Amino acid sequence: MYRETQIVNTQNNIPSNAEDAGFAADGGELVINVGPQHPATHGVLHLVITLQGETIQKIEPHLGYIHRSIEKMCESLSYRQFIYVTSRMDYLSAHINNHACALCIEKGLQLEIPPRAQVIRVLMGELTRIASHELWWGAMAMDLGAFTPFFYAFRERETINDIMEETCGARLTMNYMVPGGVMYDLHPNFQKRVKDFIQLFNSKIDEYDDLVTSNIIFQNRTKGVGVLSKEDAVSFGCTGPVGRGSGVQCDIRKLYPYEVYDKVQFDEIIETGGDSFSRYLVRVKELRQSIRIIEQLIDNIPEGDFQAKTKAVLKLPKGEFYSRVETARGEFGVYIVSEGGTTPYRIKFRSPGFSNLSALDHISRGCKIGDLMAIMGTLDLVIPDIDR
Amino acid sequence: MFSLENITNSIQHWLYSTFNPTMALIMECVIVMFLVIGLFATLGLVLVLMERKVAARMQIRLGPNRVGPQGILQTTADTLKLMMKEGLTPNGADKFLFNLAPFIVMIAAMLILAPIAFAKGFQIWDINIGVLYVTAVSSVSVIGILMAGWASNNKYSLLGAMRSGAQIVSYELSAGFSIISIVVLSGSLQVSEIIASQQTGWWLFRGHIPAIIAFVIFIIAVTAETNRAPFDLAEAESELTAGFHTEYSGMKFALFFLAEYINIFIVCAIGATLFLGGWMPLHIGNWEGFNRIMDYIPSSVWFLGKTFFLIFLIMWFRWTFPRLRVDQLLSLEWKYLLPISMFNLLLITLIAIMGWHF
Amino acid sequence: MTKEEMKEHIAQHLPGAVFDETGEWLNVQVEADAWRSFAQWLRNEVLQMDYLFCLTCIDWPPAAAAKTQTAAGGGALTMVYHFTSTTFRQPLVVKVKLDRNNPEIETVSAIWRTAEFHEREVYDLFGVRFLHHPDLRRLVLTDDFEGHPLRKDFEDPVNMIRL
Amino acid sequence: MFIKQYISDVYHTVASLLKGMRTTGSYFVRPKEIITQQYPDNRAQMKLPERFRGEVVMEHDDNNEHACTGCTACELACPNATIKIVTKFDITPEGKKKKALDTFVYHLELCTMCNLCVEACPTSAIKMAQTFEHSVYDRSQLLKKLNKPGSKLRAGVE
Repeated sequence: MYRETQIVNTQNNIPSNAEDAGFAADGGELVINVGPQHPATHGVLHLVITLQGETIQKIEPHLGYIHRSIEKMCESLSYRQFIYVTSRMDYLSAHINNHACALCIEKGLQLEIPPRAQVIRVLMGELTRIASHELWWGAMAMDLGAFTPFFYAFRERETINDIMEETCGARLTMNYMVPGGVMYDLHPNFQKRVKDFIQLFNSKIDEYDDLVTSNIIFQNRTKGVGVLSKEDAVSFGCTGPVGRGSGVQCDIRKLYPYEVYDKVQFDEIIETGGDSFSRYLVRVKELRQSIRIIEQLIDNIPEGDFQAKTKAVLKLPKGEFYSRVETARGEFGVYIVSEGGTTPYRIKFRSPGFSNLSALDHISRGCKIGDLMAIMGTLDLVIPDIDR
Repeated sequence: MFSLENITNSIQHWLYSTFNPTMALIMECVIVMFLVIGLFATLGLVLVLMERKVAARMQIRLGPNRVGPQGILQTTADTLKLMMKEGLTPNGADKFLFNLAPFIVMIAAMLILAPIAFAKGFQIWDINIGVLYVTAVSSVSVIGILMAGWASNNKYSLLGAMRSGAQIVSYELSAGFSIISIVVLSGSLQVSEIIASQQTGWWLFRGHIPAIIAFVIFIIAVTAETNRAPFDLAEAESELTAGFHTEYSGMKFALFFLAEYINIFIVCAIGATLFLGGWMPLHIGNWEGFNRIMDYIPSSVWFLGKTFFLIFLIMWFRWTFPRLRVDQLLSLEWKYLLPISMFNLLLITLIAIMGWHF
Repeated sequence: MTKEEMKEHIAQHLPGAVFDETGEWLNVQVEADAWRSFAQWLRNEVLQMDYLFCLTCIDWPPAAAAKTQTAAGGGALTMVYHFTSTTFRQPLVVKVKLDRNNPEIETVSAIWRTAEFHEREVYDLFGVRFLHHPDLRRLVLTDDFEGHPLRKDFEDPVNMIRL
Repeated sequence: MFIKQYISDVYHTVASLLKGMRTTGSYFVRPKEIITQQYPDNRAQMKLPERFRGEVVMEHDDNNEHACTGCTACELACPNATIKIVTKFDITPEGKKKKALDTFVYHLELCTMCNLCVEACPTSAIKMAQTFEHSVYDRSQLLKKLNKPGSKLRAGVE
C-alpha cells in the first residue's frame, strides 16, 4: 500500500515538503528516500532522509514493510509451536531467539534442564553468534565499498552452517530448541567438525584485521562517526555491541547468566568510544570471545539426556514470565502473560534491533550521507527483527 | 623482424600510390575509424571479463565459467543481452540531454585514443602536443557524467554527478602534475619523443624516487578520475544505488559501462607510456646483450603487457579497499596529493636541470 | 539494592502503590494520574531506573477482565513497563491500568528516549493515546489502517490464520 | 614536528593499504583456495546430512504398507495447518469399525520444516526427506498426498 512520506517537525524546525519531496525553495533541503528497496538497508527498511547538501538533517524511519504481527500469531499457537516463529524474527541469531522462548517456557514450567542440553544450547548459541557477526562483518565492509571481505566472511560462515545442518537439520532457521532441552542429540561428527572450524577460524581471523580493521580508509570512515554517548545509549535502550561500544555494561550473559554462562571464562568487550569504530571493534573482539567459550565447552560436554521429560501438551501456570538472553544484536526479551491455558494470553518480544534503530536519527544528524552506511552497518539492523 | 610499422607503412604507401591524396586520406580515416571501434568493442569485452576473473580469484570464487570455454564468451553474451533490452527514458527526464550523455562520455573516450602509440610506429596521430591533448580531452567526460546526472531527474543521479564533478576536477590537478613531471624530464610533449627518450631506461627507474612518487600519485589520481573504487563515489552503490547512471538501461547503460573500461585502458596506456616507456622494451643502460634480447619481444606486446599490468593494479585496488567518503576524497587530494606532487615537481625539475637522472 | 529496599522506597514515595511479588521481579501498580510524576521519580531519585528495556500493553476485554477480576465493566488495557537500573541492576515492573474505551496516558518519551518508538508501537497496535508524545503516528501499519490488531477483539478475516 | 607527523601519516596510510593488498593478492595467486561449488554439476557428489529437513514423506514398505494410523497428532502439532488428515472407517475382520487413514494431505507450500509433526508422530510413520529442489511452475503442484494409492496400514501398528 502506498504511504505518504511526511516530514513531521519535531525538535529542529525543518520545513516539511512532502508534496514536493525534492528541492525546497527555502533552505535548499533535499529529501531522499532510502529504501524500502536499497542496497544499504539490507531489507525493507524505509528511511526518509532530509539532506542539506550531503549533510543529514533528519532521518525518519518508516517501518512495517515486513510486519507479520508475530505477537498476535503466537497467541493462537501452543507453547511447543510458537518457538519456531521466533526464528523468523532475527533470522541471523535464530537459535538464540528460540533459546529465549524455551527459557521463558521452562521458567513457567519450572523445568530442570539436563546439563548436556545446557551445554549444547550454549555451544549452538555461540556458533550462531559467530555466524551472525561474520555476516555482519562482510556486509559492513560491503556497505563501505569493499566487496572482497564479504566472501571471506562467508567462507567461515558456511562452515558453521554446515555444522548446524548436520546437527540441527537446517542451516538458518534451525528450530533445534524444544521446551526442556534440544530436539536431537549432537551429531557424532559435531565435536570434530567444531574443532576443525576453530582451527580454520584462528588461521583466518588475522586476515580480517589486515583487510579491514587496520585499513586506513576504513578507520577514517568509521572513527568519530555516529557518536552515541553512554547516557544516550542507556536512554535509547541500546544493547549488545551498540551499547557496549558506548561503554554500557549490558551483556546479559555476564549480568544475568543463564545456562552455563556463569561457568565459562569470557570477557565482556567494552569500548568507550561510542563511535562506529568502537561498535565495530566490539563485534570483532566478540568473535574471539565466542571462540573462547566454544573451546572451553567443546571437550567438556557432559553425558546424559539431551531433553528433559515433558508432557505432550504444555500448560503454563497463571502468571507472567520474562526471560532475557543476549543475541548477536543485543538483549532479546520474551514476556509471556499466561492465563493457564495451552496458548499464551499475550506475548511480547523485546527485540534489540527496535531499540537500536530508535537511536539512528539521533546519532546520524550532521553526518554525511556516506556516514549513514557506516552507522547503519554498525547498528547491525535486521529488519524482520525490528518489524516483527 | 615482425613489426606493425611495416604493415602500416605498406598500407599507406599502397593507398597513396593507388588513389589521389584526398581520397587516400579519407580511406585512411575510415580504416582508423573501424579500427578504433573494433578496438573499443574488443577492449570492452576483454576488460570486463578480466575484471570479473580478477575479482573472482581474489574473492576465492571461480567467476564466469559457463558461456564458452572458461567463460570467455560471457561478456559477449552480456552485450547481446544489453542490446536486446529496451532503453528506457524516464518521464520527467530531459530527453535530449539524457540520450546525449552516454555518447558524450563515449566520444570523449574515443578522442583520447588518437595520440596513443600502441606499438612502434603504430599511432593514429603523432601530434606534437600529445600529452597536453590527452589532459585536455580527458576532462570532457565529466560533462557527460554531469549531463547524465542532471537530465535523469533523479536525486541519486544528481548527487552522484555532483560528486563526480568535484572529484574529477580536483584530481585532474595532481594527475596533471605527475604528467608534467615526465614532460619536464623528457623535455617534450610529443608522445613519440617521450617514448624515444626512454631508450636507455624507463623514467620510473631513471628519475630516482621523485619519479616513483609521481607514478604513485598518477595511479591514485587516475583511479579517481575514472571513478573507480576506492573513489567510486559517483556510483557508490550502497549510498546512491547506481549514482549517475541509475536511470539508464539497455545499450545506453552499456555505453557508460564500456566508457568506464575504455577510460581505464586509456589512463593505464598513458601511464605506461609516460612512466614505463610505452612500447619501448626494457633497456638497462649499456648492457648491449640484454637490450638486444629484450628487443626480440615485439613492441606491441611490451605496450599491452605494461598497460594490462597497470589495469590489474587498478583492479586490485578496487577489490581490496573500502570507499572513501566525499570529504575525505577531497581532503586526500587537496591536503596530501596536491602538495606532495607540487613539491615533487620541484624536485624533478631540479633533477632535470642538473641532469642527475640516469 | 534488594527487592525489599526497593519496595520500601516506592511505598514511601507513593503510598497508593499496589505491590505484587508473586513473579520473579517486583511488580508495582500505579494510577494513570500519578504515572508521570512517578516516572520522573523513578528515573531521577534513589532508584535510578535509567534503562527501560521493555514497554508493552496487555488487553483485557470485558470477558477476560471479569474472569480475572482485574478491572470492572468495560475491560482494561494494562501498560507494562520493565525497568532496570544500570547502577543497581534490580529489575522493576510497573503497571498502569487504563480504561479500555478511552485509553490515555502520559508519555515518558522525554525521560527514556527509547519509549518514543515503543509508545508509537503500542499506539499502533493497541490504540493507547500517549499525551504529549512528540510524534504520535502509526509505526508499523499503514496510516489508513482501521483497528488495533493486538486487541483481543480484533478480527482480520483475510490475513489471520486461526488453527 | 608537523612535517614529521605528516610524513608518518603518509607512511602509515601506505603501509596499511599495502597490507590489505597483500591479503587479496595472496588469494589471487592461490587458486587452490577457491571454494565455489558448481551446484547443478556436482549433484551426484552432493550428499546432504541425514538430518536435513527437506519435506515430509511417508515411508512405505515393499507391500505398499505404511505406519500411519490416522491419529492426527501431526495435524495438531503443526503450527501452520500444513497437514490435513482425512480418515475413513475400515471394517476389521471381527466386524468392528476401525478408524484408518484415507488421505494424508500435505501442503508443502505452507511447510516451514520445523519437524514438530515428525516429533509428534507416535508410530514414526512420517519422516523428513533430504530433497530440496522443490521449485515447480504452479503452486497447486506443491499440494501432495503422502500415502500412496492402495496403501494400507502395516499389520501390528497401533
